[in-house]
Amino acid sequence: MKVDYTNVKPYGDTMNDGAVQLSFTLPVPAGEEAKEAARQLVKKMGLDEPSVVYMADLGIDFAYFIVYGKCTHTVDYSAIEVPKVVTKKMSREEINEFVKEKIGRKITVVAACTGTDAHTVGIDAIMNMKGYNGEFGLERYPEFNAYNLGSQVLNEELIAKAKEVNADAILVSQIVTQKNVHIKNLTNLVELLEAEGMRDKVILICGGPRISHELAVELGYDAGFGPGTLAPDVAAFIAMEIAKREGKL
Amino acid sequence: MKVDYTNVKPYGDTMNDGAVQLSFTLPVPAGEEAKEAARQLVKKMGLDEPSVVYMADLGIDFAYFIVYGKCTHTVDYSAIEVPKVVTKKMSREEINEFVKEKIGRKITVVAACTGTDAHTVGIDAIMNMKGYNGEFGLERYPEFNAYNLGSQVLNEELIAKAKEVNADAILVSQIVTQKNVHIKNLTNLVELLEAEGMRDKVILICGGPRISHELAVELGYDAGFGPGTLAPDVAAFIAMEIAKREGKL
Amino acid sequence: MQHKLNLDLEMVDKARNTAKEIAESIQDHINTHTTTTIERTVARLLGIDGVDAADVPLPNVVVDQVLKGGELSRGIAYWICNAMLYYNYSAQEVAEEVGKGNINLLEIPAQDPAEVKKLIDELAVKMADHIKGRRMERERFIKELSLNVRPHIYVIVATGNIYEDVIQAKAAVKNGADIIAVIRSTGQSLLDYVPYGPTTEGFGGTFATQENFRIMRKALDEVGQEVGRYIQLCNYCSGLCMPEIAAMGAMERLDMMLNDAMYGILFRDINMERTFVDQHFSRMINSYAGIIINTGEDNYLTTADAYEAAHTVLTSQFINEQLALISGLPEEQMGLGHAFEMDPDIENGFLYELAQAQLCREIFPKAPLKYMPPTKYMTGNIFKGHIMNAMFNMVSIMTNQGIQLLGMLTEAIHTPHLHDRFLNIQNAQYVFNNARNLGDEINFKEGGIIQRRAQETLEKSYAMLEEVKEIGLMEAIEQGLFADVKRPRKGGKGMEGVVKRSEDYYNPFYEIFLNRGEDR
Amino acid sequence: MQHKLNLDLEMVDKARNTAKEIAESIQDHINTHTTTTIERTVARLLGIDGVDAADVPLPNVVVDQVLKGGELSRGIAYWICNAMLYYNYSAQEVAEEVGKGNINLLEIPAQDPAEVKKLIDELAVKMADHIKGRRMERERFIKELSLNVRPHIYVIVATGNIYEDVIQAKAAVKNGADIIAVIRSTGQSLLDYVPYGPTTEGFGGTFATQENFRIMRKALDEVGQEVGRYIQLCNYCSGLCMPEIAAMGAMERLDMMLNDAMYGILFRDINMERTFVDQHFSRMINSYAGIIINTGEDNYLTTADAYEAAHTVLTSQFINEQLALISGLPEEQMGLGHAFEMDPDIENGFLYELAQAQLCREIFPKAPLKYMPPTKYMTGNIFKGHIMNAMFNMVSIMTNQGIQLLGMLTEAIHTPHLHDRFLNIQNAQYVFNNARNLGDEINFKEGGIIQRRAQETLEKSYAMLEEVKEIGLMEAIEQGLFADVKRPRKGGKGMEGVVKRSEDYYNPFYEIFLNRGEDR
Ligand code: B12
Ligand code: B12
Ligand SMILES: Cc1ncc(COP(=O)(O)O)c(C=O)c1O
Ligand SMILES: Cc1ncc(COP(=O)(O)O)c(C=O)c1O
Repeated sequence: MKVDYTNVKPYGDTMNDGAVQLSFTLPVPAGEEAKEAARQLVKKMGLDEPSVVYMADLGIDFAYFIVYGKCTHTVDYSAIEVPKVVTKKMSREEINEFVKEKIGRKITVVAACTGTDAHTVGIDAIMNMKGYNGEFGLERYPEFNAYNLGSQVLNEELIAKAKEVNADAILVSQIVTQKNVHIKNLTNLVELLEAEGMRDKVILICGGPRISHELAVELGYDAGFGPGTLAPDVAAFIAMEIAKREGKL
Repeated sequence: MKVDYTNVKPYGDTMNDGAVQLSFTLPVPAGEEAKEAARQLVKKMGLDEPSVVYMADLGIDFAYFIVYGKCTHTVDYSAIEVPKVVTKKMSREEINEFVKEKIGRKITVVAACTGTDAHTVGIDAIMNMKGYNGEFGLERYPEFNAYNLGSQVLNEELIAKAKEVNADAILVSQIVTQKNVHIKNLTNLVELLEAEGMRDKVILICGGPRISHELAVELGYDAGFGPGTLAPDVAAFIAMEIAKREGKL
Repeated sequence: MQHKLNLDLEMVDKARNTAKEIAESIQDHINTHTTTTIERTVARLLGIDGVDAADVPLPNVVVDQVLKGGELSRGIAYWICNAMLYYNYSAQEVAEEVGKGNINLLEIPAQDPAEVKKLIDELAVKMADHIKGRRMERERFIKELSLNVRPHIYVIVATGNIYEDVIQAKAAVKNGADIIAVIRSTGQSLLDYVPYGPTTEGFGGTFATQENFRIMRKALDEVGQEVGRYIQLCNYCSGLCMPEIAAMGAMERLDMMLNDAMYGILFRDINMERTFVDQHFSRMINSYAGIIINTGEDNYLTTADAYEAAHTVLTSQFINEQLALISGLPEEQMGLGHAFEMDPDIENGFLYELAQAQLCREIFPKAPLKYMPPTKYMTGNIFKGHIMNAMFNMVSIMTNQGIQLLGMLTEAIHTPHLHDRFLNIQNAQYVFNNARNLGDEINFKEGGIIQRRAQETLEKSYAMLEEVKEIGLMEAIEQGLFADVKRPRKGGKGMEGVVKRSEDYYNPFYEIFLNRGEDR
Repeated sequence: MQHKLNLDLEMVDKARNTAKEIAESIQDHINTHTTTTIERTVARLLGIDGVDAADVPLPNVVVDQVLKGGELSRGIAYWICNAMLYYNYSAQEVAEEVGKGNINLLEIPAQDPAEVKKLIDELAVKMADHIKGRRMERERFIKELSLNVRPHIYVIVATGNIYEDVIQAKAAVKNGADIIAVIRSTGQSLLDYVPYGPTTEGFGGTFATQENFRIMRKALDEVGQEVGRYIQLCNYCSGLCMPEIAAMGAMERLDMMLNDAMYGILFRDINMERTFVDQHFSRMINSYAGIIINTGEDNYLTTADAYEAAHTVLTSQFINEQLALISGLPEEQMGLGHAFEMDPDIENGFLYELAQAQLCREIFPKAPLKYMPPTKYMTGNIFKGHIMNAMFNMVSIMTNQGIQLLGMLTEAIHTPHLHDRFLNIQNAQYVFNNARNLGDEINFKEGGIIQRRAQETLEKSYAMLEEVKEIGLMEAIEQGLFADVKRPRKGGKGMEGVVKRSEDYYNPFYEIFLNRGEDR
C-alpha cells in the first residue's frame, strides 16, 4: 500500500477513500430540509456522498449536524515547504557557553503578555526561574538579562522598557485570539517599533497557542513559537540570531 | 438578528461566521508539513482561516487532524424541497378501520432483511407483535397478513414468497452499508422484480439507518424509511397507496 | 450529609477559627476606609445612572468631583443629598448638572444636617425596598417555575455582543442550562468605571453594563417561562468596580456573581487595601439581594499544579467563608469554588479529584459549591476533552456539588460555539442522570488513597492558615503565600481610590443591608 | 478478590451445579456424533490444505466424498490414512488426487487396521506437537515482551481487505491496543467451508482464511517487537466451520477466539445438534492451543432490553462455563462475555451496569471476562457516544474486567476508521489510568441499589437455570427461552452435516487434546 505523496487524500479505512468528519450548526430549523441544506453545503465543499449521521434541534430554530463525506480534493504533499525557525537544538548550558564565547556579552531580553491579555502562563513558561515542563526559563540563564513585565502590558510600555534596558530582543505573548485581536495587537507593535526606528535594532519574537513561525514572519516578526515551546528553543534562536547579525558565527 | 434563508452559512457564535469543525487522517507523517497539507486541503474545501487545533501521530506515518475553518459557501435554504413520504398520521386503529372500510380486504405484506445482512432489529421493529418503542408491529394489525422472513434472505427467496402469498407490498431492510452494499442489493431486487414483470404489481418499500425517501425513490422504490420509523408510518403509507392505486380513495 | 472521609473534625473547627481570626484582623482596616467605587455604588443606589457628554458615567463624575476636592472621606451620600435639598433636584438631576459643569457639590451651602440625613435614609430605604422587591420577585418565579435538582448546570456566553449572547443563552436554556453567566470582556476588571448602555464589541466576553444586565434578564425570564424553569443569571462582581456591579446586579435581579475576596489582588494586581474594603461592601449587597456568590479558588490551579496546590484551595475557601460571614452573607449563598484541574495523566488522578471534591462537600455542607471544569489540560483534542469533562461531571454527581460550570470540549480553542454548549449539557445530563445516586451508594475504604489524600489536604491547609494568621493576611500576600505571587500592600491598581473615612462619614447602606438582612 | 455484593454464595454454587447438569445432559448426544466440519478439521490437522481446480477446499473435497459414500461415521482419519498407506502418499497428495478425481477413498483396498491407526496417531501427534510448539512460542514471546496489565485493550479491524486490516492493526497497536480482532465478512458464518488464500473483498469484515491468519500474525509479531508488547490476535471460531477455524487458529498461533456454545443456534439459525457437537471439539482445540475463548452473551442484549434481560447473560455464562469445562478448557481461558448495553437514559443506569459487571466478576473470579461496549444505543452523535464509552471504561476499571472490547464513537455509522480506534484507545487509557485503583477504594452500601440489583439478577438467573434443567437444554431452546427465538431441534442450517458415529469411529484428537491438556 504505497502512498502517492503528490496526491494525498484523507484516509478512513481504505487508501484514498477521502473520509472526513464535519460538524456545524446552521441557523435553520431542524428537519428534512435542514438535513438537505447541510448535505448541499458539504457537497459545495467538494465532499462526495455527504451523509448526515446526526441532527439536533438546538431549540431556537437552529440545527446542529454531524456529517461524513468523501473528500474529492487532493494535496501535493511532496511540494510543501514550511518556513521553520532554524536553530540547532542546544541545551541551556550549551547556549550560555555559546553566548559567552561567541557574543562575549550578556543578552538582554524584555518580555510581556500585551494588550488586555492576562494569560501569563505561556510567557512565564519561557521566562520564569521555575520554568516549565522541567526546563528552567531565561531568568535562570546566567548569560541573559531577562525582564518579564507580566500581563496586560501596553505595547507602548513594552517599547519604553525595551529602550530603557537597551534590549536585544523583545518577546510578546498573545493568547486571546477572538476576533483576531492578537493579529491587531501584534501588527500594532511592529508599527510602533518602526515609527520609533527601533524595528531593526531588536530581535522581535512572538508566541502563543495560535502562533506559527509562518504567521509571525508574515506579521513582520523574526520568529514565532507555538504550543509546546520551551525556553532553550527561544534562547538558542536569539543567541544564534545575534551572532549572525553581529557577524560572530 | 434575522437569518437570510437564501444565503445560509454555518453559525458558531456570530451570524455568518461560517464556523465548521472537521477531523480526518492524512497518510503522511505528522509534522509541520502535514499540518500545512491539512490546512491546504481544508482551504480547497472553501474554508477560510483553517486552523489545525490538534494533530496526532497515528504511529504508522499517518497523521490525524482536528481543524476549524470558516466556510465561505452558502446554501439557499428557501429553495430546498425534499421529497417526503406523504401520508396522514394515523393510529393503528385508524389504519385498520381505513383498510376495512375503503379497501375491503386484508393487505398482505412480506418483509425481510436481505442479502448477507443479519440485522433484524429494524425490520422486527416494523413487523413483530412486540413492536418497538411502544408501537406494535404489523403482525398485530388485524387487517394485515404479515410475513416476516427474517434475516439473510436472498432477493430470489423474497420474490418467491411474495408470489406465493400474492403480496401487496414488499418490505426490505438494509442495515449494512459498507462499500455501498445496500445500494447493490436494493438495485438488484428492483431488477429481478422487473424481469419477473412484478414491479408494478407490488408496493416496494425499503428502510434502514442510511435510507431516505429520496434515495429510495431514486433506486426505484415507492417509499423509503429511515431511523425512528414506527409501524403505523409504514402501514398508513401502504394502505393509502393501495387505496389510491385501486381508485378507492 | 454522610461523612465518608474520616476527617478530624476538631481540626476542621480549628482551621475555621483560625480563618475567622485572619478575617477579623483586617476588619479594622475595612471599617475605617471607603473607596471611590463604594461611593459610586452609593451614588448609584441613591438613583444616579447614565453618562455625561464625554461618556463618563455620572457616578464617576460626582465622586471624582468630591474626591478631587478632598472631601470624599465624608461619603458621597452627604454631598448628593445636600445638593438635592438645596436645588430641590433629584439625585439624577444633581449628577447631570455636575456632569454639565453647572454645579460643584463642594460649593453648595450646607443644609440642615438632620434634613440631609433624613433624605439620605429615605432614598436608601427606597432602594433597599426596590432590591427587596426584586428578591421577592425571584422567589415568586422560583416557586412558580421551580429550579432543577442540583448540581445546577452553569454555562457561559461570551460572544462580546449582548445580542448574540442572547441567542446563545436562549439556546443553552432550551438545551438544559440552569444558569447563564455572561463573561466580561478582557480588561473590564481594570476599568475604574462601569461602561454604559448595550454593547456589541468585546473580546473574549461582553461588557458588564446595567443595560446588558437588563437585556439578558429579560431574555432569560422569557425563555424560562417557555421551558418552565427559573433561569439564573450570573456576572462578575470583581475588579475595580466590584461593589458597583453588585448594586447593578441587585437592581436587575441577577442571581449569582463571581465575587472573591482576593482574586483581584492576586490575579489582576489590584491593590489589596482597596479590594478588601470593596469585597466587604459588595458582599453585603449580594447578601441582601439574595445573590449567590462564586469564589475564585479555581484560579489558583490554572497557574499552580492542582495536585500540589490542592490545600491552597481549601485555605482560600476558609478565608472567603469567614470574610463573607462578616458581610452577613449566609452559607446558603456561598458558592465556594474549586476545580477539577489535575493533569489527566496522573495515575489515580480521579481518586484525588474525588477526595478534594468530597472534602469541600464535608467541610462546607450548606454551601452550594461551585465546581469548575478542566481547563488547563484541555487541548485541541475535543474528543479527549469531552471525556475529561465527563469525568468531571462524574465526580460532581458522586460528591453532590451545587453549581456545575460545564467544561467545554473546545476549551483550548475558542469561547463556546452554540453547539459546544449543547454537547456539553448533554454530557452533564447523561452523567448526572445515569449516576444519580452513586454517591449515596459507595463508601471509601478506611485509610485508603482517597481518605488519606483528603486528610493530608486538610492538614496542609490548616498549617497554611496558621502561618497566615501568624504573619497577618496582608503580609502573607506580600510574601507570596497565595498563588506564588507577591503583591505589595501599597502597590497595584486602584490604591488611589482608597480613602480614609472621616468621623462624619456616612453610608446608609451598611446598616440597612446588614440589619435588614434578617428578613432575607 | 474482594466480595462487595453480599451475594448468596450458596445460591451461586447451586446455580453452577444446575448448569453442570444442563451441560452434561447433552453430552450423550455429543459423544455419539460427529459432523462434516469436525471431519474436515481432522483432515486439516492431518495436513490437508488448499483448494481444488474449482476452488473447493480440499478438506471439503475429501469429506464430501466419504459423506456421499455414507462412510463418514467411521471418521475421515481412517479413510485418509488408509489411502496414504496404499499409495504411499502424503495426506495432502491424497487430497489433491481426490480433488482431481483420480481416486475415490472408499474404493481403496483396506490396509492393515493397526497400521492405519498407527499412521493416524503419528500424524496426530506430529500436529499436536506443532500446536504445542506454537503455544510455547507464544509463552516465550509473552515472557520476552510481556503483556499489559488488564483490562487488555481489544479493538477490531474490519476493512474487508486483509492488507488494509494490517495497516489499521499496526496503527492500533502503536496507539496502545493489546488485542486485534479481525472481524469476518458478513455471511461467512453460514458458509460450509473456509475460504482459501489472502482476501481483499469482504463486507463489514474480512474473510477468515488461514493465509489471512498468517499475514496478520506476522504483522502483529513485527509491530509487537517494535512496541515491546506481545499482541494478541483474535478471530471467530463460530458458524458452520467452528472447529476448522479453531484448528487453523491453533496452527497459526491465534490467541483468542469468539467461541460460544449457543450463539450460532440462536443468532445464525444453525442447527443445534450440529452446533453442540462442534463447540465441544472446537473448545478442545482452543484449550490445547492455549487460546482464550470469548463467549457471546452480549448478543442477547442487542435484541432484548439490557435491563430486563440481564439475568439471561448470567445464565448463558453459567452454561458456557460448564460446557467449556467438559472440553477441558481451564477457567483462565474463559473470556466469558457480557456487555454495557442499557439505555443511557435510565436513571442510575450506571449503577445497574456496575452491579452486573461486579456480579460477573465475583461469580467467575478466574475468568478473563470479556466486556462489550455500548452498541445498540449508540447514535450518529459521536460526541455522546464517546462519553458513553468512557462510562463503560469506567465500569470496567472499577470491576476489574479482563478484556475490554473498546467502544467506537462511530459505532452507529461505520466499521472503525483509523483515527476512531486512536481516539477510543486514548479514551480507555485515560480512564483506566486515571481511575486505576478506584475499585479497591470503594465499597457498596449494604442493601443499596447496587447490591439489590446484583442479588436479583442472580436469583432470576438461578430460577431460569432450574427451568432449563427441568425441560432440557435443547427443549428450552426449542421453546424460545433464550433470546426470545425458537429454534427447532431438527431445523436450521447444517443439520445434514451431523453424522452418527459408528462403532469404529476414530478421531485421534479427542484423546490427545484432552489428555495432553495436562502440560498445557
Ligand atoms: C489558564 C487560563 C486562564 C487563566 C490565566 C491565568 C494566568 N495567569 O495566565 C485565567 C483563569 C485568569 C483566564 C482568564 C481568561 N481567559 Co483564559 N484560559 C486559560 C487556559 C485554560 C490555559 C492557558 C494556559 O495557561 N496554557 C498553558 C500555556 C503553557 O500554554 P500557552 O499559553 O500556549 O504557551 C505556550 C506556547 O504557546 C508558547 N508561548 C506562549 N506565549 C509565548 C511567547 C513567546 C515569546 C514565546 C517564544 C512562546 C510563547 O510557549 C508556551 C509554553 O510552551 C486557556 C484554555 C486552554 N486550555 O488553552 C484559556 C483561554 C486562553 N482563555 C480564554 C479567555 C477568553 C479568557 C478570558 C478572556 C475570559 C473572560 N472574559 O473572563 C479571561 C480573561 C483573561 C484576560 N484578560 O486575558 C480563551 C481564549 C479564546 C480565544 N481563542 O480567544 C481560552 C482559549 C479559553 C476559552 N476557550 O474560552 N484564563
Ligand atoms: C444490533 C447490531 C448487531 C447485532 C444484530 C442483531 C440482530 N438480530 O439484528 C449483531 C451483534 C448480530 C450484529 C452483527 C454484525 N454487525 Co451490527 N450492529 C448492530 C447495531 C449495534 C444496532 C443495529 C440496531 O439494531 N439498531 C436499532 C434498529 C431499531 O434501528 P434500525 O436498524 O435503523 O431500524 C429502524 C429504521 O432504520 C427503520 N427500518 C430499518 N429497516 C427497515 C425496513 C423497512 C421496510 C422500514 C419501513 C423501516 C426500516 O425502522 C427501524 C425502526 O425505527 C449497529 C450499530 C448501531 N448502533 O446502529 C451495528 C452495525 C449496524 N453492525 C455493523 C456490522 C458491520 C455488523 C457485522 C457485519 C460485523 C461482523 N462482520 O461481524 C455483524 C454481522 C451481521 C450481518 N451478517 O449482517 C455495522 C454496519 C456498518 C455499515 N454501515 O455498514 C454497524 C453500524 C456497527 C459498526 N459501526 O460497525 N450487529
Ligand atoms: C472570582 C473571579 N472574579 C473575576 C473573574 C474574571 O476576571 P476578569 O474579569 O478580571 O478577567 C474570575 C475569572 O475566572 C474569577 O474567578
Ligand atoms: C460468539 C460470537 N460468534 C460469532 C460472532 C460473529 O458472527 P458471524 O460471523 O456469524 O456474523 C459473534 C458476533 O458478535 C459472536 O458474539
